[in-house]
Amino acid sequence: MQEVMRDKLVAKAKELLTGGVVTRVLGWKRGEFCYDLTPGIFKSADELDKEFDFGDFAAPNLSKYLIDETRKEDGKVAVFMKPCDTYSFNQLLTEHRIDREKVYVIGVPCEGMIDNKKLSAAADGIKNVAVDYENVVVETLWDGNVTVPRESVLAERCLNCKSKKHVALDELVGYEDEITECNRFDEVARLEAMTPEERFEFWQGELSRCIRCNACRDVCPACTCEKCVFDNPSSGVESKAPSDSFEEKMFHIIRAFHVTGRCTDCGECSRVCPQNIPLHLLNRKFIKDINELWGEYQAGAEVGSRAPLVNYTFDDMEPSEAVERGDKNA
Amino acid sequence: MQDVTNFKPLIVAFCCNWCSYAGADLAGSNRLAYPADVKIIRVPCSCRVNPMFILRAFQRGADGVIICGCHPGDCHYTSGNYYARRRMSLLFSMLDYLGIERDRTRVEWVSAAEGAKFAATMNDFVEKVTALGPNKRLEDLRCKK
Amino acid sequence: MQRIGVFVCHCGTNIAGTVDVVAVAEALKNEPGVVHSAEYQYMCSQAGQDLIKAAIKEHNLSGIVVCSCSPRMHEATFRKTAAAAGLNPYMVEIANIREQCSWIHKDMASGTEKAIILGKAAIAKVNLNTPLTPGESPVTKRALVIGGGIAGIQTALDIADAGFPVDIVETKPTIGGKMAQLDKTFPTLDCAACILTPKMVDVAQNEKIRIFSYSEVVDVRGFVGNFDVTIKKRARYVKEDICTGCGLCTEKCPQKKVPNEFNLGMDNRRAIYIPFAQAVPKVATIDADYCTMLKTGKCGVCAKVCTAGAIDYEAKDEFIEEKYGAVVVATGFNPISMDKFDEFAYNQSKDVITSLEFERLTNAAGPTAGKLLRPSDGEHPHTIVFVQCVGSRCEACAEKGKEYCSKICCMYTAKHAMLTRDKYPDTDVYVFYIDVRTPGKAFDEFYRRAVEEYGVHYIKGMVGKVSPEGNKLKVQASDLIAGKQLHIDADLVVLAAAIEPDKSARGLATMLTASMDTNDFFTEAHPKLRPVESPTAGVFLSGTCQGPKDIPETVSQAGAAASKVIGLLCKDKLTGNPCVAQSDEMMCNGCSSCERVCPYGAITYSDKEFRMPDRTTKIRRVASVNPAVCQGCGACTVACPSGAMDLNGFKNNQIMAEVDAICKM
Amino acid sequence: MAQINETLIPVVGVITDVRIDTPDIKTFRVVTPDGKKPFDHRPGQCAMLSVPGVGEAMFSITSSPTNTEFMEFSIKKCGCVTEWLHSAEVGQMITVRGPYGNPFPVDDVFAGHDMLFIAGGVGLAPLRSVINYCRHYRDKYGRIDIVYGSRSKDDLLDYKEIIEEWQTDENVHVHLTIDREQEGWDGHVGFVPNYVKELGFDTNKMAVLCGPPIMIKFTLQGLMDIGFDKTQIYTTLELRMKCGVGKCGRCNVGAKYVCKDGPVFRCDELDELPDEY
Amino acid sequence: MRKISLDKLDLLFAKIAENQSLYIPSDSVEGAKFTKWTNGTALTNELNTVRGIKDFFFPQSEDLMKFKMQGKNIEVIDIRDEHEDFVIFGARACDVRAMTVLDNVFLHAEPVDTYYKNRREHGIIMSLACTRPVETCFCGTFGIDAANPEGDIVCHKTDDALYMNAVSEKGTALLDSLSDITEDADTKAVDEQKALIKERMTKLPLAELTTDAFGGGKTEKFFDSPEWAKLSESCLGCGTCTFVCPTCQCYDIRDFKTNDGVVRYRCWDSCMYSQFTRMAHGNNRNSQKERFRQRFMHKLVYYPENNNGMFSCVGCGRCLAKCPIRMNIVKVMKALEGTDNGSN
Repeated sequence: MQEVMRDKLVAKAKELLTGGVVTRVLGWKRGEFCYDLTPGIFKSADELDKEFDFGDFAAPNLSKYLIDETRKEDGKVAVFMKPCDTYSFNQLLTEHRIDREKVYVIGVPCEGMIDNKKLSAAADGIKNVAVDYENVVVETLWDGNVTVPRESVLAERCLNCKSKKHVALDELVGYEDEITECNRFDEVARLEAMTPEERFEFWQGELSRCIRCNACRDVCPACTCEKCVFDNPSSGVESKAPSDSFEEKMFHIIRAFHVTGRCTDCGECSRVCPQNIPLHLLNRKFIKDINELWGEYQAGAEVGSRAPLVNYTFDDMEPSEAVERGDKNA
Repeated sequence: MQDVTNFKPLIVAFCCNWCSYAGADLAGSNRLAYPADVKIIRVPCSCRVNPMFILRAFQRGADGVIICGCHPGDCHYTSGNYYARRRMSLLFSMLDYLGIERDRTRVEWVSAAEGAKFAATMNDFVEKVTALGPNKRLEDLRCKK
Repeated sequence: MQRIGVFVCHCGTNIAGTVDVVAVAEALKNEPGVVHSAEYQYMCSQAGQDLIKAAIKEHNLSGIVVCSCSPRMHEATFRKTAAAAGLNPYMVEIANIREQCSWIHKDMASGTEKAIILGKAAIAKVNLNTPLTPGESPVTKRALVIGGGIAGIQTALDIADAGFPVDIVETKPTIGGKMAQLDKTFPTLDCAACILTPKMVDVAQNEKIRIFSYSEVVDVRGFVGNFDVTIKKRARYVKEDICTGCGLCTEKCPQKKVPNEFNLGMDNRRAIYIPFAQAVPKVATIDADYCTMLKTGKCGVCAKVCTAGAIDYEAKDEFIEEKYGAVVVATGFNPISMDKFDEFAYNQSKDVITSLEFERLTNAAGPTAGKLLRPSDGEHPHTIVFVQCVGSRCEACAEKGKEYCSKICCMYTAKHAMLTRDKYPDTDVYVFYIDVRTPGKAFDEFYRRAVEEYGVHYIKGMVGKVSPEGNKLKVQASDLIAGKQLHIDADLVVLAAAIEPDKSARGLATMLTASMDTNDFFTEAHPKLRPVESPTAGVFLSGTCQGPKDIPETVSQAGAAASKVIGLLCKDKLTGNPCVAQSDEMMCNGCSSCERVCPYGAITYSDKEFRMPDRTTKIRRVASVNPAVCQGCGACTVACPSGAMDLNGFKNNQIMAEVDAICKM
Repeated sequence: MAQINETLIPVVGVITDVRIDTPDIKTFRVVTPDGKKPFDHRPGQCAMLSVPGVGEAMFSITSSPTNTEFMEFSIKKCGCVTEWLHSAEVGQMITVRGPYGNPFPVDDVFAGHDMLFIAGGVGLAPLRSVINYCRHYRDKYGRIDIVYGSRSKDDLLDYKEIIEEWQTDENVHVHLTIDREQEGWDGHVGFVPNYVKELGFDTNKMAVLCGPPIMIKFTLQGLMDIGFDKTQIYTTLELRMKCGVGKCGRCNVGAKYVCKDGPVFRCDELDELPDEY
Repeated sequence: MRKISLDKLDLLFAKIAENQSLYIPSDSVEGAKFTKWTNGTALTNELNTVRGIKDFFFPQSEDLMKFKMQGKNIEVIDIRDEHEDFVIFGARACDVRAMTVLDNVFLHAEPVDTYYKNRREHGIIMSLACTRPVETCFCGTFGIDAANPEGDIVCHKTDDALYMNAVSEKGTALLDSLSDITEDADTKAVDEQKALIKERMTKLPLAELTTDAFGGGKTEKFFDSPEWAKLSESCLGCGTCTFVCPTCQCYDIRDFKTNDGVVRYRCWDSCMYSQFTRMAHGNNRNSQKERFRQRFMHKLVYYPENNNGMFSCVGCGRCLAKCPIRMNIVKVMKALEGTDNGSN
């Protein structure tokens, strides 16, 4: 259930296109079914009418596309962004990856996106989906209508939404909300409370499923390297397959480390993982540590902020204390 | 438990050129013994140590990795060890989170004058790692093929 | 593939005693790339070095590994040896099998085994070494000194003495700085003007020194040896080269009500003024904020009286661009503002003054012509209370004052107290202190004289409150030693205000990419070993911009900075350390992480056009490292997520090869 | 299992001779450890050479199939494997597998024809095998013309062999050219495509073309300008290959796999392929 | 045809697992997954596994050989070993057809890939008809009969029994070995189920999708289509579609330096990766558009051209479910089909 409807966004996009404010619009394209929206560029009102869509499945974060899109041609590109997407956008601005002058950000309020994986686990053969605040009614192929509580199929990142406020904006369609209180670190804390053996078992089980499709990396708005170290033969760590359980640990630890202080916790990594690995729990661990060790830091909250790993104070905690700190809490 | 009696751990120590490597040299000059299991790699500064090097060492069969740098405030490059301190805090916390035994990693500040501390640190570290036995959780079985 | 020679040193029995050197040489023979392996008694001896040179030539070696003592001992030696044999000196690696092996291991078997592993690691590294050549950059043989106080003056004179041109940039109309405002100087009590003004004259007369007074630095680009600096010369509306400094205009100017900053506002000057009699340059300056002519266009008295015709109401700010090889920061200090210290009633009573104001009151050239008179009524004060550490060592009140010790207050307060008692024996002088710190030559003796010979009442304790009542100042204080509260009716209260870096320092630090501490004092490259250099190469520190200092210390630091500058400017070319970071532009994301961790400001960004493999072009922001500035710490290499930044001599693949070799057991 | 021949498993080869041809091309002679030719091949076929731990790469076999004692590879330095090989010395072992790809149709299509070989730079390497094959079975072919050009005299591959053997053969005509004037060179100067047009061959022959893509493009045009038909012209493609057996999915151009369906193509076949080369 | 009642399914599994490894689709955190059967491993209710049965025959990573090196010497060590016998139970029609697609590459096109052959010879596939296809299923498009899958033993699971029909020598032998716990059955229940499946197949949303526009010889028609640029514009260049695809077979051969030598291994690669065709002297597919086009042209044109018209897509729907940005072969086919009708 989204407060702002597709038609309103289409109207806004058309207005910007015809008004010459932008030359193209980055948004979501309607798919084969009701739930498979694909990011895409719209250059005409006709394309918008025919293909544009928005709703409970407009999950893809569009900010990363702006890196290439703003380099492609002159003229502005309008982009639709949910609140959490704007954090990624700001972070990319901080890293000079996007030319702000070439982007027109249209903020869209978000009520939370539905997780396809949860939805298809809840109902087989999805023909159509109707969503209201409480429930999701799935029209199925063989079982008639199946009704499930909306909360049960909401994406994890939306259940733990960190902000309904757009931190970057040229224009807002709909209402503006606030940064939300959330319990997004609870799961990390639960893992921290386990014994090392339990934690090892947990992560071994999760990470060993990795098939190194690189979807987490390629979708990540922080992973914007011109060439990833894992693709670079001269880096010494290039690898293509999880040939040993070490391999996927290396990949995910280093990937998480490389985006530390830059990861906005947008949750795209976990959303796209075909193997259902809760990758966001790695990034969140780093965020939680940063917050606890050196003070609250939200990447992308403001443009130009200095990330914790390129900063220091004279009296930072020693690594040994940092590692043992959890024990004292427990 | 592992067979502790015969187990000789492999320890990789990254030492900054200006303080810790000199501290190790001093330990040598003073004939302060520490186990031969410790192998030192010289880096210009503790901030040169990339987390990839540490994971690489474990992958290749190291049982423990220690990073030694100048004391905070004494960095030859003024701020290198402050960055190293933050980076290693996060990395080691993450390894702990993944269930890797935390005694396998350590950061220690050793000045050029602290030969005795260097030797004592290495003795202590080797002892702790020996008690843990071989590194199983971060090894790459292919290396042994 | 390399052609590597391995040379195992016995170091007499130092190594050979616990390491089977023959076995090591033998074991390393079959390592990849190794074409020659030998051992010898003393590799560092002439004979040993000759052996290496011969082998390099005979086997056409492309790299060598010396298994010997610590590289900190003989790496330079063996690099020279290699160079002498025509091999790039950076194709040499040392396996430290003495300090890290033979000397600490008693058992021959384990010592030998470890020596072999260390040798293998060095071989693995040298296999990936590439010849490195230090970069060279020319040196502009001119220095810039920012700040014309005693620190700047001394540095400039010393540099000029060595024959190099120096420019001083001073924001005030005259050089001289704080010292020019002082009366006497501790501990010898010679008059400040008597020792400073000759130096100022020296500066003015020195052909090598140019003074840009009433000017400021607005832009700095470049790097060590090659700074491009833009200096803004503010319009002073008086032609410097024509003005004779006769001072007639300053007497005739009808605008008389301008607070005289030189006397800290305790008297007035005209709108056109010369700060003090010995000013250098001795040129008048029109204060545009007060000049009626400049404000309303109606007056022109000064122009009328100036026989030289030096007045120019049309003057504009000028921008001067100049190249320098070195920059010395000597921006000095200011007393902190007393606005937040209401308890001392500084803003309520004219008779509560700061120590610097007290200096002016006792100075013969000051507002009272050197007579100690109360600012409020011009009467002689009979009871004077000096309060120490106002805003210094203020751990609890960091928002008001400073956490650090301002260092000079104890001594100048002793000086003030002593001078007062000397001139006006009928005056009671109280000094309230936390500690008295006198660690300097003849300092403690000086302080004791104040107490013992001059009968100054030193009371350990803090003044709690000063309240003006009638023509008295009621001082409430505690005497910690006697353990009682004191109430003193004072005529004058003097506050030893903490000192802080000049406000211009922060902006300057950004321009210079020089680092600062949290108090805005410039950070030195090394607190012990490089105390007068900034971590940014080519930037040097002189005087209180680096930390509180008294005059003797300032002058010695100024000289030290000058000698560093001279050392730099003496060189025709700067040869860098080739083990510096290097950015692979094809992989750089332009994210600025490396720039942010670089302590030397060695990394800059620019937009570059790249031809992509699909024949399109793409403009990207990429980092480049200035090898003349980079010191090779490697912080950037880890900050860089794409691995675009690597460190020559300690490349990622080299270190990983060492790791692999060590772990390959 | 071990008895079944797996094409991905190479044999060991020993480098028995390294010849420096040009500043960036060396020719390596390879035999098995017991001194034999690693395997038989046809002219134009390739082999996969590898250095374990460094990588594997495909090279055309430059020696003629008629040479039964050893194999030769002329290799230009341009990547990690080739760089490694360039630093290798006699006695160094490498691994070899093959032969891969389709050979030139020397025994059917070419038989009985006049032959025109046109090569540029290292492009002579794959042609050397065919040229020497044709020279070996001299009576099966008519007149042989060889047009070969390179940047400079020093960049001409197999110069010694060309001068001492090819040029002295009966009814073999070698036409050398270099891109720019050079001291000590009194031969032709100019680019290969123009030279071909200048020479103006009669079209009653088969042509074989190999060199950099841009040279191929213009020479092909030049040949057609003087009346050749694409069906008379063969070329060999060099592409990114990994497995060599048409399975790894890299080297296809359209539905054709260069490693399996090529590398030798008739030029009219190339027209059928999409423009991805 | 043999049958066994569903309550004795565990008995059947136990019996099979006596002589060889048995893998059945079972629930796990990632979704359904072929799991080695041990007592208690339960059959999933999911339609299909996250990944197909390709992994059993062409694993993501496998060692090919070893090298030992000493000085200038190299020794090649053949590490191939006879693979153990194994049975895969519950493979769906699409996944079984995918094996035919792979066989064409690894077994039927010279030279034979012995690593694949080894596994193929030792594996028995027990396929299972699909009674509850989902919206992403479109195997029918490629002529696959979900009611009547291929395989060594074809199974139909009804409400009360599992019906098994051996259609190959290997299958017959296995089914014979199970004769003491299975019983003969007529085809009635199976026929009924087949009819139900056939009817259901027609009701699927993608039932109308056809391959009419595609096949060998269509390179020219589609290669320069303007649709590629639009279709690929949001492609991330990840390998998800490739790695969950039961027919994708691109691989890379790489060397791993062990502590003792070098292991040469092969691992899956993806033509979607920017590095896929990158070699020392350049890359012939530089843009994501070219890589994207390669993948779909291969499935819809190149492969059929080389394999008698068989497509290398089996309509399993995995890429529809897993693509991070929800681009997939159905969208590609529909878009290209449109241009086909429009331009020709």
